[in-house]
Amino acid sequence: MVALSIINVLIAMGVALFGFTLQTSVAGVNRKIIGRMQKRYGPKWYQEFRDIFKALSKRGITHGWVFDFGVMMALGGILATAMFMPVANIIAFEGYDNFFIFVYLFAVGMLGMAMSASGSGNPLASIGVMRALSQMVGYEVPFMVVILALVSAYNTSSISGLVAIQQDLGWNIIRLPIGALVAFICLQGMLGKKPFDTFIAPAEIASGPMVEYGGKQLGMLFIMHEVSVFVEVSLFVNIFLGGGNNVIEFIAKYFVVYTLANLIANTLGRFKIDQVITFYYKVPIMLALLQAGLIIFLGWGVN
Amino acid sequence: MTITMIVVGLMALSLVTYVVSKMSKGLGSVLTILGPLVALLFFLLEGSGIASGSSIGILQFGATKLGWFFSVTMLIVYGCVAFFNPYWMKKLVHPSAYNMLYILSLAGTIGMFFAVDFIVLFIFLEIAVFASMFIIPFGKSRNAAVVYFAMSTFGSFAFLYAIFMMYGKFGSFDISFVLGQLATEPTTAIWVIILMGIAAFVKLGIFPFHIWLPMAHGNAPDTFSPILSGGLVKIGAFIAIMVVAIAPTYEVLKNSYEVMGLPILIYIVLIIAAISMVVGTLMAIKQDDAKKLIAYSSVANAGYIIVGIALNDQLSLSGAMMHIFAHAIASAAAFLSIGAVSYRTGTTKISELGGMIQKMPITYTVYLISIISMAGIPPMAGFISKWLLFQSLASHGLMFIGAAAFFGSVGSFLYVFRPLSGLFLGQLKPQHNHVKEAPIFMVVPMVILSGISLFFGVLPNGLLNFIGKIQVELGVEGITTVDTAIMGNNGLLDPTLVFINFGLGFVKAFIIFMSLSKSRKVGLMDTYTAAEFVYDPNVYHYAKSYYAPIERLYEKHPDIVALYKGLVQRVVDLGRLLQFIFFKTKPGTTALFIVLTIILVLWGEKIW
Amino acid sequence: MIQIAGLILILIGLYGLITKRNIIKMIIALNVLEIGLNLFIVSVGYVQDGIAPILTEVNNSSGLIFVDPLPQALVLTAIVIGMGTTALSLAFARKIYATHQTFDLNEMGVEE
Amino acid sequence: MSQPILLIAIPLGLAFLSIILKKIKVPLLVLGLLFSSMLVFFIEKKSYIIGGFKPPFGINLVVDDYNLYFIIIVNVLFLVLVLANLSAVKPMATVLLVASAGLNGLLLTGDLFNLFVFIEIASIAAFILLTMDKQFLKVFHYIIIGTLASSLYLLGIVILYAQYGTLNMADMSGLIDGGSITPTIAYLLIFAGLAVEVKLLPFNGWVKGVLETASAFTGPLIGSLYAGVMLVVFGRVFGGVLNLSGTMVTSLTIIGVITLLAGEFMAFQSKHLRQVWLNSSIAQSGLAVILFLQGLHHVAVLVIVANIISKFVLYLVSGKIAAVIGHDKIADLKGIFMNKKALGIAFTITSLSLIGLPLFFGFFVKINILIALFQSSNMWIPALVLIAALIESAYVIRLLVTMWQVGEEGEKPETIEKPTFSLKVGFVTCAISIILGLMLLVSGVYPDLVINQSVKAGNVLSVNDEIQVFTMEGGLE
Repeated sequence: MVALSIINVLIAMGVALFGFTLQTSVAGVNRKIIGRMQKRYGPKWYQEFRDIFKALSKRGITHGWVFDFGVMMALGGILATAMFMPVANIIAFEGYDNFFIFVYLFAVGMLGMAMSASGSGNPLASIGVMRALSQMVGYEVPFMVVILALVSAYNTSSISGLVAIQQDLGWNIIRLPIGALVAFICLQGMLGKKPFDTFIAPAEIASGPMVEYGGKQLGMLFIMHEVSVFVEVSLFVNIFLGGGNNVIEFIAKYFVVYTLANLIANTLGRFKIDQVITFYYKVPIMLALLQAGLIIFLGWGVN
Repeated sequence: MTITMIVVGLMALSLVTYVVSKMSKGLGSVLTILGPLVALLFFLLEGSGIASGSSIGILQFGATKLGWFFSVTMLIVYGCVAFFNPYWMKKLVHPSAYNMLYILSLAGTIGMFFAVDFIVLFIFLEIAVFASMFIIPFGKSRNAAVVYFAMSTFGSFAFLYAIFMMYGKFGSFDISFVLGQLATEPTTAIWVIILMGIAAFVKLGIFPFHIWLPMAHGNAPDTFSPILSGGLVKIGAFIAIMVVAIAPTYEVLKNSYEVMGLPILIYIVLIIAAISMVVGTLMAIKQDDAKKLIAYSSVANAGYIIVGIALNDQLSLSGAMMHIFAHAIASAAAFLSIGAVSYRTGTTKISELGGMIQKMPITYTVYLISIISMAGIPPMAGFISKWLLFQSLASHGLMFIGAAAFFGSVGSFLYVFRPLSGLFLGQLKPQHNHVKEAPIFMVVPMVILSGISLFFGVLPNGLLNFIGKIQVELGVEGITTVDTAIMGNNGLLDPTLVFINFGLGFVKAFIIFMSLSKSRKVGLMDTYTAAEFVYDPNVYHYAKSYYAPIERLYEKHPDIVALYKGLVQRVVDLGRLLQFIFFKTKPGTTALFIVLTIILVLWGEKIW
Repeated sequence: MIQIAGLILILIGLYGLITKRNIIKMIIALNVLEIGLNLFIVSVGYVQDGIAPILTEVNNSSGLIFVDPLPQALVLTAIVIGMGTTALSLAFARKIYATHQTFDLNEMGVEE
Repeated sequence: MSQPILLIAIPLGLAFLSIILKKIKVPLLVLGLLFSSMLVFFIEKKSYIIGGFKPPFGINLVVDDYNLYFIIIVNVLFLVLVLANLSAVKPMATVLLVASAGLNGLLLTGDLFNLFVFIEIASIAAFILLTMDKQFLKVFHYIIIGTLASSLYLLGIVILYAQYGTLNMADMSGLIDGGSITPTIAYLLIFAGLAVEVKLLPFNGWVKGVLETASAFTGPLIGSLYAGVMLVVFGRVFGGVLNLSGTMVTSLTIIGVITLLAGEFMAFQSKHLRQVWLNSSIAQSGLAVILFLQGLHHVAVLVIVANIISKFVLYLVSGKIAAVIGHDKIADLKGIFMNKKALGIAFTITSLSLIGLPLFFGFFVKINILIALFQSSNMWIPALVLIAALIESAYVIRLLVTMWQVGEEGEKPETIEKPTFSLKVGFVTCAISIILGLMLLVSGVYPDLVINQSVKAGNVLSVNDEIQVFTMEGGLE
C-alpha cells in the first residue's frame, strides 16, 4: 500500500469532486451553447446542479434492495475511478493510474447501474441496458486497440506516464491523428451522444435504463453520470491532448473536447443499435488496427 | 501424509463411497464432501513441500509446486461443489455410481498433477476423463457424454502418440528427462509440441475442439457442471503449461520463422486462442440456457489461459495461472448458483425464470460476485489475471490478439449480464412464488467460493508470490510484488488500493443515499408502462432473445457442430458402404474378393 | 501335365463358385475345385518312373525309386474331408430349399 | 505326466460314445470337457510324438509357452460356455465334443497338414453348431467360403511341401530360414486360407450373417473361442513358420490395417448389439494380424487373450439380452441394465477393457502395442491403431451410455420413470460375466503375470531379447 495515505486519499476525493463540479458546469454551459445554436436562450449554466439537487431532495420510489444497492455501487465505482484520474499535475496515486483500471473499475459502476435498472422490473430498462452493453462492445474494442498500441510503444500504461511523454514529444492528436479520430468516435459512443444515444432514446424506450428512477436515486445517477463523463473526457484529454500543465489548460482542453462532442451530437440523428455495432466494426476498428499497425510495425509517430 | 497416500486413499475412498452409498445414499454423499476436504486439509497443512511418498509399482509421484497449485485449486472446487451432492441424491438415476465416480475423477486429476512418468500421467488423466464421462449422462443428455468422451479421447490419443514419439526417441517415460531431451531432436520435438498442444486444446475446450463444453457442461447434472468447468477443463491448462513451460518449446522453435518476435507456431496458437475468445463470447451471448452460457464463457476464458501460457513470460504465465485459479473458482460459483436455482425451480433456461433475487438473494449475490470475477472487473480475482495478461499483450504489441482479448473481455460483460438480468432480476414468475432460498448447506460453499474470489481480488499477493515461485520452478522469471502492489511491465497495480478506493466511493454513495429521505417501496409491477395496464408478470419480463439485435448480426454464422456431425456422418456412410460391399449374402462375391485380393497382392511380387 | 490339369480344374471350380448362383451348382463347383486340388497334390508327389510306395516281396530293394507316399496320404484325407463337407452342404441345400422353395440365391431375395 | 493327445482323443472318443449312448450324452459332454479342463493344468511343455514316427516324418503335438495358456483358456471357457447354456446344448452334445477336439488339435498340432485336418474338423463342427440359429443360408455361405479357404490353404502347403519336402512346422521353419527362395504364391494361399478364418476384410463375407444372429451359445463359441484359436494358429503359421519379408509384409499389413479400420467403421454405424461386436472382432483380428506380421508376437498374444475374454462376455451377454428381449437393436435397449446392475457392471468392465481404459486389462494391451510398434520405429501404424481405438471408444461408450441410461435427449433424469421390466438372465451367466470381468479388472491393476507370460509366448515364435513391455510392477523391462 505504497500510495495510500490520508493526503493521497484527500487529493483523490478532491479530484473526484473537482471532476463532478467541472463536468456539471461544462454540461450546463453546453446546454446554453446548444440552446443558442438552436435559437433558444437555453438554461442557466448551473441548471445541471439545480436538477441534481432537486432530484436528490425529492422522495422517490424504490423497487427493492438491488435497485438501491445498484445505484450505490454505480456511484461508488465511478467515484473510485475518478479518484485515479490525473488532472493536470495533480495525481492522487502516482504510478497507479493504470489505463486498465479506468476501463475495468469504470465497468463496476456501469454494472451497478445496469443491475439497478434491470432490478426495477421494467422491461424498457432492461432493453436500455441491453443496448448500452451492446454499444459497449462496439466502442471499447477500437478504443482499447489504439491504447494498446500506445502502451506498447511508450511502454507505460499509466495515464500520467502517457501525459509526461506527450510533454516531451508533443500531443498524440497531432502525431497520431488516426488514433485520435478513432478515440474521439469511441468517446462519442461512451458519452452516449448522438448518433450513439440509442440506449437512452427517450422517445423510443422512455430513457431506457433511467425509466424507473426518481428522487434521490435519480439524483445519484445524475452525479454518477457527470463523474463518468468527466472520466471519459479526461481520458481523451490526457491521452491525446497531453493533459495540461496546469488546471486551467486542462479545463480548456476539456471544455473543447466536450463541446465538440456535443455539437456533433446535435447535428446528427440516431443510429439503431445494430447500426451502431456494425458502424464500429467497419470504420473505427479498421482505423484503429491501421493506427496500431503503423505504431507497432513502423514506429510512425511515436519516436 | 504423502501424495501417494492421498491419491491411493482417494481411489480406495471411491470404492468405499460406492459401498456406503449402496447402504445409505446420504452417508455416501457426505463422504464425497469429506474426501476432498480432508485431502485439501492435508495439502494445506503440508504445504507445497508435501512429501511425495514411496512408489507403488509404477505409481510414483513427485511433489511440484505446480502440481500443488493445481491440486489445491481442484480440491477447493471439488470440496465446495460436493456440498450440493446430498441434495441431488434423489434426483440422480444412479446415486451410488455418481458418488463413486465423483471421488474417482478427483483421484484421477490429483494423481495426474503429480505424476513423474508420462504413462502414470496418462493413466490418471484417462481415469479422470472416464469417471467424469459416466457422470454426464446422469444429467439431461446422453449424446453429450459420447461427444465429450470422443473429443477427450481424441486429445488423449494425440497426447499418447506424443508420449510414444518421445519414447521412441529417448527410450523413457520420465517426464522431466524426456522433455529435457527434446531440444536435441527438433523434428520430433515440433510434432510432440503440436500433438500435446492439441491434447491441451481439447481438454481446455479451445476452438475448434470446444463443442463438447456446452454439450457436457450444459447437460451434466447441476452438481457436476461446476466440476467440469471449474476443475476438469483445467487439466488442459496443466498440459499446456507442461508443453510450453516445462518442455523447451521456445528453444526448439528458436530457429523457426518469427512473427512479431514470436515463433510462428506460438503465434498460430495465439491466433487459435483469439478465435476461441471471440467464438466463445459470441456463442455465449446468444445462449438462453444459463449453463450453456457459462460453458461457452469457459471457452472464451480458456483462450485467455492459452494466450498467457503460450507467451510464457513473467507476466503472462503468472496471469494465466492466476486466471486458472480465478476462473476455476468463479465459474464453479456461477454454476453452483445456477444449480441452486435449478434445484429450487427445476430449470436453467433464462427465459423461463426471472426475479429470482426476491426469493434467493444470497444465491444472487454469489452469482454477482462470480460474474464480476469472470468478466475481470475489480475487485475480484479475475481482474488481476486479466490485468497481467493485458500487460503482457501490450508489451508484446500483439494488437490482433489484443483486439480479440478486448472483445472477449467486453463481450463477457454482455453474456454474464444476461442471466443476471433475465434470471435473477426482473419480474418474478407467479409459479415461482413459493420458491425459497437454497438450503443452508448449499449456500455455505457458494459463499466460501465468493469469499475466495473477493479475497484474492483484494489481496492477491500471497497467491502471486507463490505463483512466482512456481514460475521460478518452471524456469521463468517470477512475478514481482511490492507490498500490495503488483509490478507490471508498464505499470503498477495495487488491488488493495483499488478496493479501498471503491470502498470509499461506495461509502460516500451510501452516506449520500442514507442521508436523503427514505424512498417508498413499490412492487415490481408498479412501473412505467406508457399508460398500458399490464397485469401478467410473464409478459412483462425482458428475457427472451435478450441480445436479439446483436444475435441478428451473426445469426448466419458457420456452425462448427455441423462440421463434426458431417464428419461422423462420413464415418457412418463409409461403414455402411463397406458393410454393403463386403457382407453380401452371396458366397460367390466373397470368393471373388478372395481371388481378386490374391491377384492384387501377387501383382508385382515374384511368384516363386 | 497332370499338375496343369489340376490347376485348370481348380480355376474352373473357382469360376463356378464366383459365377453360379445356384446352390447345387456351387457345391458342384466346390467339388470340381477339390478334385483339381487332389490331382495337383498327387502330381506333386509323383516321381518319374517311380513305383507305388508299397513294400512287397517283389519290391524290397532300397535301390528302387518310389513315388512320394505322403501326398497320397494327404489326398486320401482330403477326399474324406471333402466328402464330409459335400454331404453337409447338401444337407444344408435341402434345408434351404425347404425354407425358400428354390436353389437359386437370386430368387431368395435380399435379406435386410 | 499327461499326454496332450488326450485333449483330442478323449473328446473324440466320447463323441463316438455319445452317439451310442444317446441318453447320457450331455453328462458325457460335461465329463469330457471337465476332464480336458483339468488335464490342461498338468501338461508339460514339450514336443509329443504321435504314432511312433519321429518328426518331421510323423505327426507331433507341441506344447510350449505360446499355446499353453491358450489351451487352458479355451478349454476352461469352453466348459464354462457349455455350463452356461446347459439347456441349449442337448442336441449338439456330440458335435460339441468334436468341436472341442478340433480346437485343441488346432492349438496343439505341430504339423501343417494336420492343421488342415483340424481346421476342417473344427469348421464342420462349427457349421453344424450354427444350425442352432436356424440361419441355413448364412451358414451355407460360411460352408462354401470355409471350404474354399481350407482348399486354398491345402494348395499352399502342398506347394511348400513340393518345395521343402516337409510339413512339420519346426522343420519347415528351419528350412525356410536357411533357404533363399520365397514361394510367394504358397504364402499367399496359406494367408488367404487362414484369413477367411480370422476374418480379415475381403475374406470375411461369412462373418456378418453368422454372428449377427448368434445366440448366447454360438456367439461366444464362434466369436470368441474360434476366433481366438484361429488367430493363435495364424500367429503360429505366420509368426513361427513362414518367414515373410519385403513387400509381402507390407501388402499383408495393409490388408490388416484395412481390416482394422474398416471393422471399426462398420462397428461405428452398426445399430445392433451383436453386429457391433462382430465388427469389433473383425477389427481386433486385423490388429492381431498386423502385430504378427510386424513380428511383434508378444503383443499380438496379449491382444488375442484380451479379445477372447472380452468378446466371450460381450457375446454371451448380448446373446442373452437378444434372447430375453427378442431383438438386439441398441436404440431399444435403453436403461436395460438398470434393473440388472451386476450383469451391467460386468458388461461395462469388459467393454471398457476392450477400448483400453486404465484400471482395465485392455489399457496395458494398448500401451504395450504402442511400445512395441514404436520400438520397431513404426509411425503410421500406431497412428492408425489409435484412430481405430478412437472410433471404437466412441461407439462403445455410446452403447454403454444407452444401456445404462433412460430418457430421451434433453430430458431431465428426475422426470424420467425408471423401467420396471427386469432382464431375466440366469444366475450362471451373471456369475460367469462377473468373474471374467473381475479377471480383467484384476489383471488391469496387476497385469504383470499375463504380460510376462505373453513375452515368453512371443519368444517361442521368434526370439527377441530387446522386447520392452510395460507392467505395473517394474515399469519397463
